Amino acid sequence: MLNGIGYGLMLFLLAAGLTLVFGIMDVMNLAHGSLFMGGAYVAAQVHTSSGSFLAGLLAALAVVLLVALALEALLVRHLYGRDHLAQVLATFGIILVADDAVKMIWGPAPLMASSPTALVEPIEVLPGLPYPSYRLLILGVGLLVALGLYLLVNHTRVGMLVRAGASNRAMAEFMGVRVGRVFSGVFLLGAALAALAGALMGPITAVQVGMGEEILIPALVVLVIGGIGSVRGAFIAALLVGLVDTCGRAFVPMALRAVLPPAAVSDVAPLVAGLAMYALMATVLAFKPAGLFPARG
Amino acid sequence: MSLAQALLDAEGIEAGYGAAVGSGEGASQVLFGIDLSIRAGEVVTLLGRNGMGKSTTIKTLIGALPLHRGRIRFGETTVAAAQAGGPRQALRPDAIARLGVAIVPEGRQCFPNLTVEEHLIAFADTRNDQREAWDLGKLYALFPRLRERKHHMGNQLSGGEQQMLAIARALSTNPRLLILDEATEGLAPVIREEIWKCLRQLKDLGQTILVVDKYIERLLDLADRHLVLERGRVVWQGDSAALRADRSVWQAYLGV
Amino acid sequence: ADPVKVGLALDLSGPFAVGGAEARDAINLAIKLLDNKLGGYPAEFIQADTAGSPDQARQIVQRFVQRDNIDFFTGPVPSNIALAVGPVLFGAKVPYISSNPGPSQYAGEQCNPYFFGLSYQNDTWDEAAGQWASDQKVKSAFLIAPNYPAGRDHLGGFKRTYKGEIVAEVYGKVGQIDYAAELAQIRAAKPAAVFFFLPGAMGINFIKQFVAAGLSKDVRLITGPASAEEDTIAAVGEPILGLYSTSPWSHDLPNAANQKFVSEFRKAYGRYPTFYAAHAYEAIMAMDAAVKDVKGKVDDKEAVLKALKAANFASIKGSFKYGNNQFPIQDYYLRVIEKNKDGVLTNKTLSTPLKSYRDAYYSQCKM
Amino acid sequence: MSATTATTALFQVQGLVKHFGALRATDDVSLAVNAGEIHALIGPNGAGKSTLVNLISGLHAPDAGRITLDGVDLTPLPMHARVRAGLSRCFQITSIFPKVTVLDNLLLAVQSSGGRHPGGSGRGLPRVLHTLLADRARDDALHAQAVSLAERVGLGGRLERLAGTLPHGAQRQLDVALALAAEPKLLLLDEPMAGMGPEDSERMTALIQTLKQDMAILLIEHDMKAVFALADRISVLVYGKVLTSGSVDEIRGNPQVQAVYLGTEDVA
Amino acid sequence: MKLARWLPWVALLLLAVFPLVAPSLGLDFYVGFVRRVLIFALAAAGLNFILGFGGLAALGHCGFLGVGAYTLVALAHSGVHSAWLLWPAALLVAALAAALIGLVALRTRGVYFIMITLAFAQMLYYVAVSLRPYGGDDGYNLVTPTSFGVGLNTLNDSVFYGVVLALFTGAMLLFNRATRSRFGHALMGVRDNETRMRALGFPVGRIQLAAFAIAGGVAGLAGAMLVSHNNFASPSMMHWTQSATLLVMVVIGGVGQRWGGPVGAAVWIGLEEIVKAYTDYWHLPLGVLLVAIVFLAPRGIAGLLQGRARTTRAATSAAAQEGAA
Ligand SMILES: Nc1ncnc2c1ncn2[C@@H]1O[C@H](COP(=O)(O)OP(=O)(O)OP(=O)(O)O)[C@@H](O)[C@H]1O
Ligand SMILES: Nc1ncnc2c1ncn2[C@@H]1O[C@H](COP(=O)(O)OP(=O)(O)OP(=O)(O)O)[C@@H](O)[C@H]1O
Ligand SMILES: [Mg+2]
Ligand SMILES: [Mg+2]
Repeated sequence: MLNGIGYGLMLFLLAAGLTLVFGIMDVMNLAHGSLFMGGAYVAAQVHTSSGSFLAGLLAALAVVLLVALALEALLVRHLYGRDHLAQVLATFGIILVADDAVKMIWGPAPLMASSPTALVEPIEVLPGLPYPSYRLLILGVGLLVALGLYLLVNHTRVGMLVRAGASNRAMAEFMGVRVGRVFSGVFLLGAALAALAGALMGPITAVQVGMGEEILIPALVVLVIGGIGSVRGAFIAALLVGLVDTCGRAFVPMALRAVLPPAAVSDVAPLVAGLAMYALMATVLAFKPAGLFPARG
Repeated sequence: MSLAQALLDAEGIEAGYGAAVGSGEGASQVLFGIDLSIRAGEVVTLLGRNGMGKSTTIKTLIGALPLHRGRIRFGETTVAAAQAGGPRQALRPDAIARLGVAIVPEGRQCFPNLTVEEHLIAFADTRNDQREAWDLGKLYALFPRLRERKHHMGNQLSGGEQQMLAIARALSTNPRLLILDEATEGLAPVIREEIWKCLRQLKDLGQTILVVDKYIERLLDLADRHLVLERGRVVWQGDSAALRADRSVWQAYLGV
Repeated sequence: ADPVKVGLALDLSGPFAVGGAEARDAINLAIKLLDNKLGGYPAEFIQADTAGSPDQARQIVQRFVQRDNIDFFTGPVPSNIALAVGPVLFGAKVPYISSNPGPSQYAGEQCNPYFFGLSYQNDTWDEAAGQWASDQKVKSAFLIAPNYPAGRDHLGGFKRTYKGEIVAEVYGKVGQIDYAAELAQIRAAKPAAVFFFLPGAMGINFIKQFVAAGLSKDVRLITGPASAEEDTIAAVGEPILGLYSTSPWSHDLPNAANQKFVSEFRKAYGRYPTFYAAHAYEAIMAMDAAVKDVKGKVDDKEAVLKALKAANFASIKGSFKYGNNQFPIQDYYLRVIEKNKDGVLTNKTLSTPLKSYRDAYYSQCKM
Repeated sequence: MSATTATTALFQVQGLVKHFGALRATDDVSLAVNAGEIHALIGPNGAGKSTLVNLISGLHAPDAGRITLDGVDLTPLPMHARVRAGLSRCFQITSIFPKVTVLDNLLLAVQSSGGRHPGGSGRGLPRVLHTLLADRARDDALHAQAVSLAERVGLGGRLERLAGTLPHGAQRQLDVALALAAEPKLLLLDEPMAGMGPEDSERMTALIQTLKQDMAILLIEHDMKAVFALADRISVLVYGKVLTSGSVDEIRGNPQVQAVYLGTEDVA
Repeated sequence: MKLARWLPWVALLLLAVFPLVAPSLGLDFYVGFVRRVLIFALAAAGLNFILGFGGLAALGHCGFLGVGAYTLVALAHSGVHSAWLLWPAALLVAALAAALIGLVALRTRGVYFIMITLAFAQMLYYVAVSLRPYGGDDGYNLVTPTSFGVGLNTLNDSVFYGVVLALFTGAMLLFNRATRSRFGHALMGVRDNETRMRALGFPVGRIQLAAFAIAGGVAGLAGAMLVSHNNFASPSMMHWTQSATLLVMVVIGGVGQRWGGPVGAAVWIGLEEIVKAYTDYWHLPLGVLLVAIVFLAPRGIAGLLQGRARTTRAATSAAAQEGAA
C-alpha cells in the first residue's frame, strides 16, 4: 500500500510540470521528458563534482530554466496557437535532438547520481518498517508540489488567466491579459518542475539517455486518467496508477497462484503487470471519456 | 467632461480579412476609410444592415484585425497607424485593452474552463477605487441570475446567461470605453430592458460607450450620436433627433 | 585482392547503447592494433547503428549481405537481435561471431555452423552464480528478473545449479523504474541472498533502491556481469560496494592477452573495459586468427568455418575452446566489487566456481 | 397539459426531466405539437428551452420522460435515427461546416437523407461500394437537390462561398437549410433570428412561414415580433416547467408572462 | 498544379520499372529497400486516411501492424504459407481488432483518443511479448517464405516487389476514391463538426468505426507483408515509438494530403538510411528536420509539392485538421 502511494507521488512529481504545460496551458510538450533528463544530468554532474546535493539541485534548476527560456523563445512560443499534432511533432523533434545532445556531452553510459549524504540511512516510519529517508523527501516534495499547484491553478488569478488564455487566447487578450508573457512564465515554471523532478529522481533511478521518454508515458497516462487540466484529477490518478501498478506486480501473482497452476501464473502474471497501467487507463476512458475529473465541460 | 478632446479617434481606417498585411489591398477588404471619434462620456452607435462592417470596425479598433490604412488614437496613445505601402505600427490587443477598452464581443466568447465567478474576478480592475466602480457585488446585483450560476463553467450556461456573463465580464474591468457588439442578442425581453436601463445608468455616470445593436428605437433614446455604415463606409451621421427625422436613412440603410 | 569485409551492426542508440558503445570502442581498438588488417590481409569494417531494434538490425544485415558482400559479422548486444539477424546470415553463409548474446536456441536445436557463440551461452553465468551460492551454503534466495524470455532463461539458469531454497521468483516490468513493491517482498521474505537479472537501467534502479531501503546489511546481492560492470558501477557509485557477480571474463584475469587488452583499452579510453568490450575485441581477434589460418582465402567457407572453430588465438578469458555446438567450454569467475588500491571502485576476481564448463543445451545440437 | 391534444398531436413530449448536477433544467415538461402548426416556446434566459431541444433531438439523454413523433417512440433512439424518423433541428449557436463551401455543406446534408443512391443500387454490397468508392462530384442528382435546397432558403447565388465567410444572417439561413435537407416532419428551430438585423429577420420570418406547409415547427425565439407573427400556439417555460400554453393573444395578455418574461417592451 | 497531379503516377511508373533496371545499375539491394518503404507507405496511407480525413490522431496504429504480423505468424506456424491466404487473413483479423478497439476508443476525443489508442497498442505489445510459442520478446523467425503459388515466393525479390507495388497502388487508388466518395465526405464532415453531422442524421460512430477498421486492416496487411519481407516478426514492431514514427511520417508527408502518407514514409525512411550512413548522431538532424517541417511546411512535403495552387481546398482541410486535433 505505502509503496503504491509512494510510487504514485513520484509519478505525480513527474507529471506535475506536464499538468501545467499540457493540462492547463494545453500545449502538448513531449520535450518535458527531455527537460526532466536535463535536470537529472546536471544535478548528477554538479553533485558529483561539488559534493553538494543542494548545489546540484540549484544548478539543475538554473541550467534547465536557461534551456527552457531559449526553447520557449525560439520554438515553443510559436506552437501555442497550433494544433496538438503539430506540438507533438515539433516537441518529438526536440526529444531527438536533446537525446543526441546529451549523448554527445555525457556519452551513452548512465551517470552516477547519489542521494545526499544526510539521507542515506533508512528511517523507521513505523516500528519494524524502515523506509528510505530519501524517498520520504521525495514524497514530501510531491505532496508540497501538489498542494502548491492546486492552489496556483484553482485559486489564484494567474491560474484563471492561464486557463482563459489556453481556451480562447484572442478573447483573453481582449480582456487585457498578456497571454504571451503569462504562457512563457508558466512554461518556465513547468520546466522548473521538470528539472526539480529530474534532480530528485536521479539518485533513485538511472540517469541515462532516454530516461525522459520512459517517464513521459506514465506521466501522460496519469494526466489523461485524471482528466486533462485538473490538478486534483492528476493527483488522484497518480495515486491510483501507483497503486494499480504496484498491486499488478505484487498481489496479482499471489492471487493468481491461488487459482491457476504455477506454469500458467508465470505466463499470465507478468502480462498483467505490464498491462495494469494501460488497462486502467482504457477502462477509465471507456466509462469516462474525458477522464475522472473532466475540467473542460 | 471635456468636449474638445476625443477619447477615441479613428481616421480613415481601412481593414479587412485575409489580405496581405500592409498592402491595403486584398480580396476581402471590408472597411473603406471610416472616420469615427468618441468623446469621453459620449454614447455612440454604429448602425447598418448585416454585413456592412460594424463588427469589423470594432475588431479593428480593439486590435483584433490589422489596420491596413488610417490611424487610431485612444486617449493620448496612438493605438495603430498605417499608410499604404508605408510603415505600420500597432499595439497588441491586450495592450489596447489595458488602456481601458473592454468589449462584449459578438458570440459572447465565454471561457469554457472558468467558472462564472472566475470570469468576474480574473480580469477585474482592482486598482480602481472610485465609489461607483463595478465589483462582484454590484455585478451580481445587476444580473442575479449569474449569482445563482456562479459555480457553473462558462459553457454550462444558457445562451442568454452567457450573454449576461459577457457583459458583466466587460464591466468588471471598469473600462474607459465600453464596446458592446449585439450585447442584447438572445436575451429575454425583460432582461433586455434591464440592459437598457443599466446602460442608461452607466451613461449618467459618465461612461463612454460604443454600441452596436438591432433595437434602434432603444438606441435612439440612449445614444448621443449615430453612425450608419454601408459597405464599409460611413454614409450618415448625426444625433438621435436627426435620425428620427430622416426616415430615408432608415429605408435605405437600415432595412426598416 | 578485395579486402576482407566485416559487417558490424552496433547498438549505438536505443536501450542497449551502453553496450553498443563499449563494443564499438573495443572493436576500434582491435582494428587499430591490427593495423586495419585481418590475418595480415587488408580489411574493411562496415559499421551501422541498429538503434536496438531487431527490425532495423535485420534491415542492416540484409544490406550487409546483399550490397556489401560481407565475410564476417559481429556486433549486436541483445539476444533478440541475434535471433533476428541469424537466419539472414546463415542463408548467405556469413559466419556470425557473437560478441555478446548467446541465446539458448543457437546453442541447442537451432545451432548452426555459421554461428559462433564466442562469448558464452546466456544461462551459464547464472549457473555459475547458482553453483557458487550452493558452494557457499546460501540457505535461501530470492530471484528477480524482468518479464521477458531472457529474464526467465536467466533465472532458469540459476535454478539449475542452486540447491538452496528459492523463496520467491518475481518478474517485474521491462523498463521498471520503481522497485519499492519488490523490495517490500524481499524484506518480508528475509532471504539470505537476492539473485537478480536486470540489465541496463533496471539494474541501476534496483541496486540503488535496494541499498537505500537498508537491505544490503542483511541480504547478499548476486548477479551476472550485465549489472556489475564498469558502466553500472559508474552509475550507482558507492552503494554498489560488495556486489557479487559471476562472469566468464574479468579485467583482472592475469593472462597475457588480457593484460595487453586491458592496458591498451585503458590507454585509449581511460577506463576499464566491460565484458561487452572484451568479447567484441575477442570477436575481431577470432576473425584475425581465422583469416590468417586460411591465408586470406575467405571465399572458401568450409576452410573459414574450420579455422574459426579451431580458435587459434590467445583468449583473454584464459581457458577457451568451442564445444560441438560452437559455444565455449570455459571457466566462470566470481567477482566482488571493492575499492582497489587506487581507491577506484571495481571488480576483483575471487574464485572460479565453474571450470571448463559447457552449457546445458549442447546435447540438443545435432552438429 | 397534453390532455387536450394527446391523441391527435403529431409530436408529443411527456414528463421529460433533465438534471445538470443539482439543477433541474427540465422539470416534468409535457408538450404537444400538431401537424402544420408553429408552436413557439418562450421563456426567460436559462429556463431550459435549449435543453429541451437538446433532449428532443437526442443530443442529451433525459433522466425521465417520453418523446413520440407520429406514433414512433423516439426516446430510445440515437440522434441520427431521430433524424431518419423525421425530426430535424437548428442550433442556437450556428453550427455549419465553416471551412468548406456552401454547396459542400448542402451536399453533405442531402447525402445524409435526401440523396437516394442512383441506379437503384439497392442495399447490401453494391450500396456499400457506392457509398465508399463512387465519386460524389459526379452525382448529378445529389447536386441538383443541394442546389434546389440553396434556392429554397435564398442562398442560390452563394454556392461557392466558404461558409465561414458568409455574413451572419446567411450562415443562419444555411443552418436552417441543413436542417431542411432531411425533409422533417417536425423542425426544431432554436433562436433562428439571433443576431439578425430587421431585414434578415423579416426574410427569415418569411422563410419559416413558407415551411409551415410542409412541416410542423417548434420555434424558440426571443424576438417577440417574429414570435407573435409566426406562432399558432405559444408555451412559456420558466425554471424548467411549463408555466402556461395558449394562443398568441392569450400569452400576450397574460400578466404572469409579462412579469417573468415580456416586461414592458412594446412589440407591435 | 498539373505537375502535382501527374507526379505520383510518374513516380509509380518509375517504381514499376525500378526492379528491371536495378541489377544493371548495381542497385539490387535497393529493390528490397524500396519494397520496405512501400510497405510502410501503405500503413502510413491508412493512418493518413483516418488522421487527415477523419481527424482521428491514433497513436497506436502499429498495434494493428502487429496484429497483422502475428496473424501471419500464427498461421505460418501452423503450416499455411500462401500469401493469398495469409495476407487477407491478416487484413481481416487486424480490421476486426481495430473494430473492437474502436468501439471503445472512439468514445473519446482529441488527446484522450491519442492516449487510449496508445494504451491499446501497448496492451497488444505486452500480449505479443508474452506469446511464448511465437518467440515472445525474441521475435519469431519465419522459416518458410510466403509463397505466391506457381512456384514463386517472397525470396524472389522482384516478384515480391511487384506484388507489393501492385497492392500498394491498388490501395492508393481505393483510398483516393474513398476520399471523394460520400463516405469520405461524411468522414471529413465528422472531423469538422461532429454534432452537426449527428443532427444531419449521420451515424457518426459507425462512420468513424468503419474508417478506423479500414485503416487498421490496411495496417494489418502491411504488418503481414513486413513479416514476409523480413521473414521475421517481433513485438518491437508494435512498440509505441513505432506508432509515433508512423505518425511522424504522415505529418511530414502532409496530413490530409492525398499522397501524404507515402511521401512521408519514403522521405523519413530514406533520410534515416542516408543520415545513418554519415553519423552516429543521426537522431539530431532528423529532429531538426521535424521541427523545420512543423514550422516551415505545416502541410507537409506533399503539401509543398502541391504548391500554392488549390490553396483554398488544401488550406481548408489543413485548417480543419487543426480544429479537429
Ligand atoms: N472571418 C471573416 N473572413 C472573411 N470575411 C468576413 C469574416 N467575417 C466577416 N466577413 C465579411 O465582412 C463583412 C462585414 O462583416 P461584419 O461582421 O463586420 O458585419 P456587421 O456589420 O457586423 O454585420 P452583422 O450584423 O451580421 O454582425 C461581411 O461581408 C462578412 O461576410
Ligand atoms: N452542460 C450543462 N451543465 C450544467 N448546467 C447547464 C448545462 N447546460 C445548461 N445548463 C443550465 O441549464 C439551464 C437551462 O439552460 P438552457 O440552455 O436550456 O436555457 P434556455 O432556456 O435555452 O436559455 P436561453 O434563452 O438563454 O438560451 C441554464 O440555467 C443553464 O445554466
Ligand atoms: Mg456584427
Ligand atoms: Mg437557449
